[in-house]
Amino acid sequence: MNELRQLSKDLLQNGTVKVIIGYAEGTTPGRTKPFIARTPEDTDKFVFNKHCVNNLAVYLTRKEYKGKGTVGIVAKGCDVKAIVQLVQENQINKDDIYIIGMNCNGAAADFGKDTLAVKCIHCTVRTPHLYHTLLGTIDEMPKQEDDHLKMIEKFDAMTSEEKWAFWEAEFEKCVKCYACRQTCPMCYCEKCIADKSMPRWIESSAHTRGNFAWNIIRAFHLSGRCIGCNECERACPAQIPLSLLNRKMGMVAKKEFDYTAGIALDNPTLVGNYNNADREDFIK
Amino acid sequence: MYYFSFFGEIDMSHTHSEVNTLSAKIEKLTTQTPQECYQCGKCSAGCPVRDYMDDSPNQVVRYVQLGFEEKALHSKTPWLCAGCLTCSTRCPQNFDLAKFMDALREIAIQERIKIPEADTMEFHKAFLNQIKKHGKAFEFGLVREYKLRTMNLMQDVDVAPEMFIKGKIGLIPHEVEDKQQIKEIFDKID
Amino acid sequence: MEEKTFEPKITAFVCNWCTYTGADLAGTSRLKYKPNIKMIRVPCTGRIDPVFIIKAFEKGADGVLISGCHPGDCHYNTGNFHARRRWVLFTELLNYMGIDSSRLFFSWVSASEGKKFVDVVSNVIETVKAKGPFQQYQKINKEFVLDE
Amino acid sequence: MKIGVFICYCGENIGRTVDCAAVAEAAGRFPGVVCSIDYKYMCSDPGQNLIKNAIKEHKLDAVVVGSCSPHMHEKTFRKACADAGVNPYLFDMANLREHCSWVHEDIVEGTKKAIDLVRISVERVKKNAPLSPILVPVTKKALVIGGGISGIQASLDIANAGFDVVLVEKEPSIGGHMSQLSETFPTLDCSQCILTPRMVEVYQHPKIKLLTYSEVENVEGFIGNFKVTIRKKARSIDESKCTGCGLCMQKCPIKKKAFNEFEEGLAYRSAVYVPFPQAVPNIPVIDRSICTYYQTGKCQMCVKVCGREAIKFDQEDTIITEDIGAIVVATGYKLYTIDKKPESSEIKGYGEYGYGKYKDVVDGLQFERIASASGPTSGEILRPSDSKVPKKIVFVQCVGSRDESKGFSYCSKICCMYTAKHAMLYKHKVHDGEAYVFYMDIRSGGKGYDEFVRRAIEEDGVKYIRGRVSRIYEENGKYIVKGEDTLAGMPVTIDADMVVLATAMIAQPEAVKLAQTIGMSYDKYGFYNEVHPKLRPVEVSTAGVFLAGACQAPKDIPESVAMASAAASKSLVLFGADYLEREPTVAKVNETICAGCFYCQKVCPYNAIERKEIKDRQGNIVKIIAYVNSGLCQGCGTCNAVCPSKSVELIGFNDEQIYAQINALG
Amino acid sequence: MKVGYYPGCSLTGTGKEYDMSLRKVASLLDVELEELKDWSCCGATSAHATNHLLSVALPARNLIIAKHQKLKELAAPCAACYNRMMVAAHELKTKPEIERQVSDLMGESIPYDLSVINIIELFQKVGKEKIAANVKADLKGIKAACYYGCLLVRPFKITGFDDAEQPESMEELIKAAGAQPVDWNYKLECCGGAHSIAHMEIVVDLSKKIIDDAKLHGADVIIVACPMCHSNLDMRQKAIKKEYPAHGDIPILYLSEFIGLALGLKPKELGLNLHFVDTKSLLEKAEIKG
Repeated sequence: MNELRQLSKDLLQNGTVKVIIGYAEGTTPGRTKPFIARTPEDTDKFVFNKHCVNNLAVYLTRKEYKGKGTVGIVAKGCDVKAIVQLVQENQINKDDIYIIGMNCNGAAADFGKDTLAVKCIHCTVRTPHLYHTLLGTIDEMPKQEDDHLKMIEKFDAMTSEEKWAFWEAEFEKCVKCYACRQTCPMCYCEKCIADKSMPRWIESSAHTRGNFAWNIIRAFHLSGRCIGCNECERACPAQIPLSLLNRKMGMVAKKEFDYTAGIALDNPTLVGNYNNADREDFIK
Repeated sequence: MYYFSFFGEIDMSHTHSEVNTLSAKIEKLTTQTPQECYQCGKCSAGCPVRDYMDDSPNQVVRYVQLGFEEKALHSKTPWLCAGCLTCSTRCPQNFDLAKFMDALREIAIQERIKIPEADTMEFHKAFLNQIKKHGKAFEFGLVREYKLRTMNLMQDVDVAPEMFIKGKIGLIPHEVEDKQQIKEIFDKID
Repeated sequence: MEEKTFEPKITAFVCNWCTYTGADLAGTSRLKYKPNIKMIRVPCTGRIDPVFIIKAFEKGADGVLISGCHPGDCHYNTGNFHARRRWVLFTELLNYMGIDSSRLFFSWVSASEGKKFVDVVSNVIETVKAKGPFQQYQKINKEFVLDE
Repeated sequence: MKIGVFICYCGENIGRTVDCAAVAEAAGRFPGVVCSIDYKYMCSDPGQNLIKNAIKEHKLDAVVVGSCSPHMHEKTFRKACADAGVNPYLFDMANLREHCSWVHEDIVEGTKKAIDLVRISVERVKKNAPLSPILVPVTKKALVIGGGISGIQASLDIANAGFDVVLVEKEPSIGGHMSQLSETFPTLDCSQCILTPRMVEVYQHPKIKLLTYSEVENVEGFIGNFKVTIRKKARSIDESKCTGCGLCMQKCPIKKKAFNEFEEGLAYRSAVYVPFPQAVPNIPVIDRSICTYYQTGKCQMCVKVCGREAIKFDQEDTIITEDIGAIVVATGYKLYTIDKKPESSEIKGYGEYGYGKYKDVVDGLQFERIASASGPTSGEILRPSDSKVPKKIVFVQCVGSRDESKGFSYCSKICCMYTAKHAMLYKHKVHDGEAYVFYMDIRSGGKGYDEFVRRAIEEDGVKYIRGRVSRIYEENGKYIVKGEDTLAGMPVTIDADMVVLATAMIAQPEAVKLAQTIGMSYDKYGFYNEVHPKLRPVEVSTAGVFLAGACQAPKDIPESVAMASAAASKSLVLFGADYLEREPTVAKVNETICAGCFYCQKVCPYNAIERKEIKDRQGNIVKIIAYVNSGLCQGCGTCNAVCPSKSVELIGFNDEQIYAQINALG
Repeated sequence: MKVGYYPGCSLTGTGKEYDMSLRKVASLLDVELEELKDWSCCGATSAHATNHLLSVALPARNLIIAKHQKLKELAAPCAACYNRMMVAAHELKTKPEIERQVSDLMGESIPYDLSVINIIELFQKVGKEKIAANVKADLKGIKAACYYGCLLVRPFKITGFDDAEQPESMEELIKAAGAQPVDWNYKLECCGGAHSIAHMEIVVDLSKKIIDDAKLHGADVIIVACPMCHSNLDMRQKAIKKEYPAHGDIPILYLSEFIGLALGLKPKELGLNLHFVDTKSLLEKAEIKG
């Protein structure tokens, strides 16, 4: 923690960065919240612990930082995936960011819980795959069954009626608050297709049909792009299990095209590229 | 056309039109269609045993292409093929002629065609018999069996004695312990 | 509505250069197929966005057909390749959502394949007819209309 | 919006299975439709007048015609609308014939569907916007890449029509392969005698800017408006001063260090050299890789002898940029070599023919040089190893060509002819010699071609053997050629003094690189693809670029020349107008909402999407967004589909129009 | 270095000197040859000439034994065995149908990670340098014609060994052994192989052509890597003489024998005395005491 504060202080002092996006103590002790350090003094507030589950990359595309000098960011492997994807999609310039990579021993599913967050169970980047400085150590991470994966497999086995029934029930709860969109580092569109009225592809009213349209299109727009931080699911007030959707699409991308989002800067994006040998058995 | 000259013009009434043609059978065995061959003759040009054959290798393919199955199956050529793979290596069409010849022989045997090159066939029979019996080729037994099969009793009398002296041909076969397994392999396949 | 009188509504999105022309050929050669299908012409299959398909279902289509040039024949060289990759993702997604993707059909039909076009269309119509109306969607469609 | 609907019977064609009156009647009740008329033949003059009058009478803003396929009469009706003052893009067509009446039998069903189709069109046309064709200016200057016979022909044709031409050749001289040839089939006239005048004409033509020893580095822009970057490699000679006296070459001490490319390795050349005596321009080049000065800093013999101080050791490459309207690609071919290749190379050699280790086993071009009066043997047929006259010579056709195992399944087309020519030339020069030709098929289609081959066989007594050669090896100074006569059905072995292999014509090694710079598609062999194999044989998928000669596929001289003139005339068609009219159905970016993810750029087949920086008042970049170059955009709309926020839309097929159509089905 | 060893039938009979010499040379170059337990015949020409499935099944049995002995590499000095094993392995890899049939037959799966190597590859693994370093006898004066026969490099698509038309790898080894390889034309021509017994006349003619070309290019000895080639070229010289009285003998040595000589092994240890053609001429030229 001190090395983090010290480093951040130096970075701000020697002007390497303008601001640093990190975590600070939350209002309830133990909890953490995103925190922007603008002065060397601010950096004393920085903390990093198993409650730092948020994906701070989402701030990088905000107007107030974009193209306003180098931004430092405290990033776990999963956050770095988001950063990589954002660089690939021209949302941030890799020279305008300074990544303070954090070795990560897993984040808690929720405050007070000891169970790991889903994204951590199958994490492959506990040591970030891209960083300017690497801090922290890799310790033993509690082993935990990947029940989430089991759910997906179970789900795959269901009939389409059952699946439909499930999602219908889930999407009925959706109130179109778009919190999912808000917290998603990949949802940086200036005007979301859901807000367009000419034409209105996605009905605005919170109604099963529109909700279906919204969630299908969102999942589709994220397929091959979602880096699985699950912020959408955490943010959803209706507790719709969006991770089921996004992780599944991630698995599809892997299975069909051997593609994983956010892994390498030079890795061509899934959509926007093609291969002559892409599957077409479903085309008559 | 020249290679049918010895019995006049090509009479297409000899040919088969149904699906189970020799060509089709060979394709099934070798996963390559004889129609791939465009008759350039490079195979025959490079064939070391060409001089001993009655039909040139590419002619045999031609028979199959045109459906002259009898001629193909009764040709000596497949039985004289030494399997040296020169043709397969050089074929501009990547057509594996050696494989084609193997298939032709296999079919001839299955269909109980009278083998035009009896001796070769007898040799193969004798050889496989040895393996079936002992699991290893037992040269003395092989030669003995072959001679009995073909009655070429005088062959190799000049070298044979020396072989014994040099101990190159033992009178007792080296044998595989698990003969049963070998036998099963043969029985199951036959 | 009962099965026997049920006539499926099929919406098709076809590319201007291959399939639309192929359909023209089917016409000029006076081939016959059932009128259940209505085509919307787009320049290239690459232009087709999944929202089209969803909207078609929302507007009561029982089946959707998407058809364009064979790989390599694309008038714009690569449009259909990009499309094909997105379709893989989209059909997988629909399946996972329980939206019966077997109501969604894809085909390559070139400008010279009038016959194939007819076969494809007839097959689509028959398949969907056998499946019956797209109840799931019609349910949420109905609810929607009531609420509005 | 006032819409007029016009339903055509097409005589019986639509009328039989569609109740056109009923359709018109129903359409009349669609919102926005102010007049709906049915008529026997809408495409006829009276039919069109009907539309024009209705437009005036009802002050129509938009028109829908229900008749045949738009591929049939869209243009016709658009024109009619324009004539009557309605923007031609405020028009839509319902395909009631090909897609309805002809394919359905039941008139009730047919009519129902027809009404739907018309409704779709009406709803769509409501969302149409008035458009006018895009006008792009044309730079009336052509770039010709490649100075072989094709490039020369194309350049001359364009220049003689009065337009500027920039001719770029990568070698020090123009002339290409034709200049290496001895005599040409089927007339046996001397190649250089007919070529050299053309080369000189190019050199002296006021409209042709000749850039030899130069290469095209980059091509930007689009039809009528290319920006081309050319690298002019340093000759180390001041072209303005050099008189081409050749003293430097005579005095150059480096004589045997480099093989003479023009002589196909059958002779050496000095470090300062012109490729061949008739070279155009007749200005030498210094080969820096072997010149003593560049190696050791000493010698400078050439400097001493050059009276004009033309030697410029410190000369550097120069970069030239040109504004170009049309590009003719005439980069030609390369000859397949049987040499063993490093693992990396795609090309497999011919081990059975000795991987080129036998000096007297030569290829077609080498024999051209041997037979050429200006060649290393001044036309005498001598074998390279010991300069003896070969008494027995074997020609082998289809070496590489039609050889899948070596990677080239195609026929090189010209070998049958030039081999017959070679054999003939040999027989004419070595009367007591024997010439054998191994062939698979003789492909001599063309005026006087087959007669030519027959002459070789019947008059000159060349022996043709139908079969491929399996192996060639050296034994006691003879070359043992093992072949098969598949006609006689027997093996043939020839102890030859010399063997000539008719090796395949293959694409230039840099062909693919150039294709990518210009944006041409190419086949798996590296030959450039024409747009349509029959109807558009000299155009490529990138508008404004044309093909000439063997860079498209193996060709002989007459074909190459014909194709060159075709490419030239295509360019001239382009230069005929000051502006190009292009369909306005192109993509357009909504700059306020584009987030600049550039997925559109990734999927665009035409590199039509460019980057545009949006700056604030202080001038620092707020965001970088996509911008569509409407000159390049061909309107496929793939960008529109991948854009998550639909910030880029395809005019004429935008989301609103398609939405309206889908909606109309509900 | 430890390598699996599949001698093959001939090396227990007509080719026993090949086996002897190879084992001796191997131990000198500290290569441990682990023989397959209870190996059986590969089926040779007869199997693939008459029954495709059999021609895969017989090698498969040995591949499986190799699997049980946990071998990663299996050296098959007999070119024919090497060839059959390579082809069988290839068939099994590329044709699921065959794979199924054979593994049913064997009652277990066939290993994929096993690589079969021929004798040249074996020596390449040892390394030219190592051979050169251990050379005792001076063979500088010896001109050797390296004879590959048909089965070492073909079918090239499957063996992928050296070059399909102009192989050089054996020459490299001969150089390492201190002798000079000759450049000749028949290094890949077939000797008639399996016809040795049924069609001796063919073998006689083909072998003669090969021997003559070797002599023409000044060879003192022909080096082979296959017992069939050896018996055809060595044993059949008697018959050749009968046909062509002018014929003069030339010794035929196995690669292992030749390298053995270079490494200073006694001719007897290498089994040179078991040849039909006397190797004296060669030994004298190399000044090696018998």
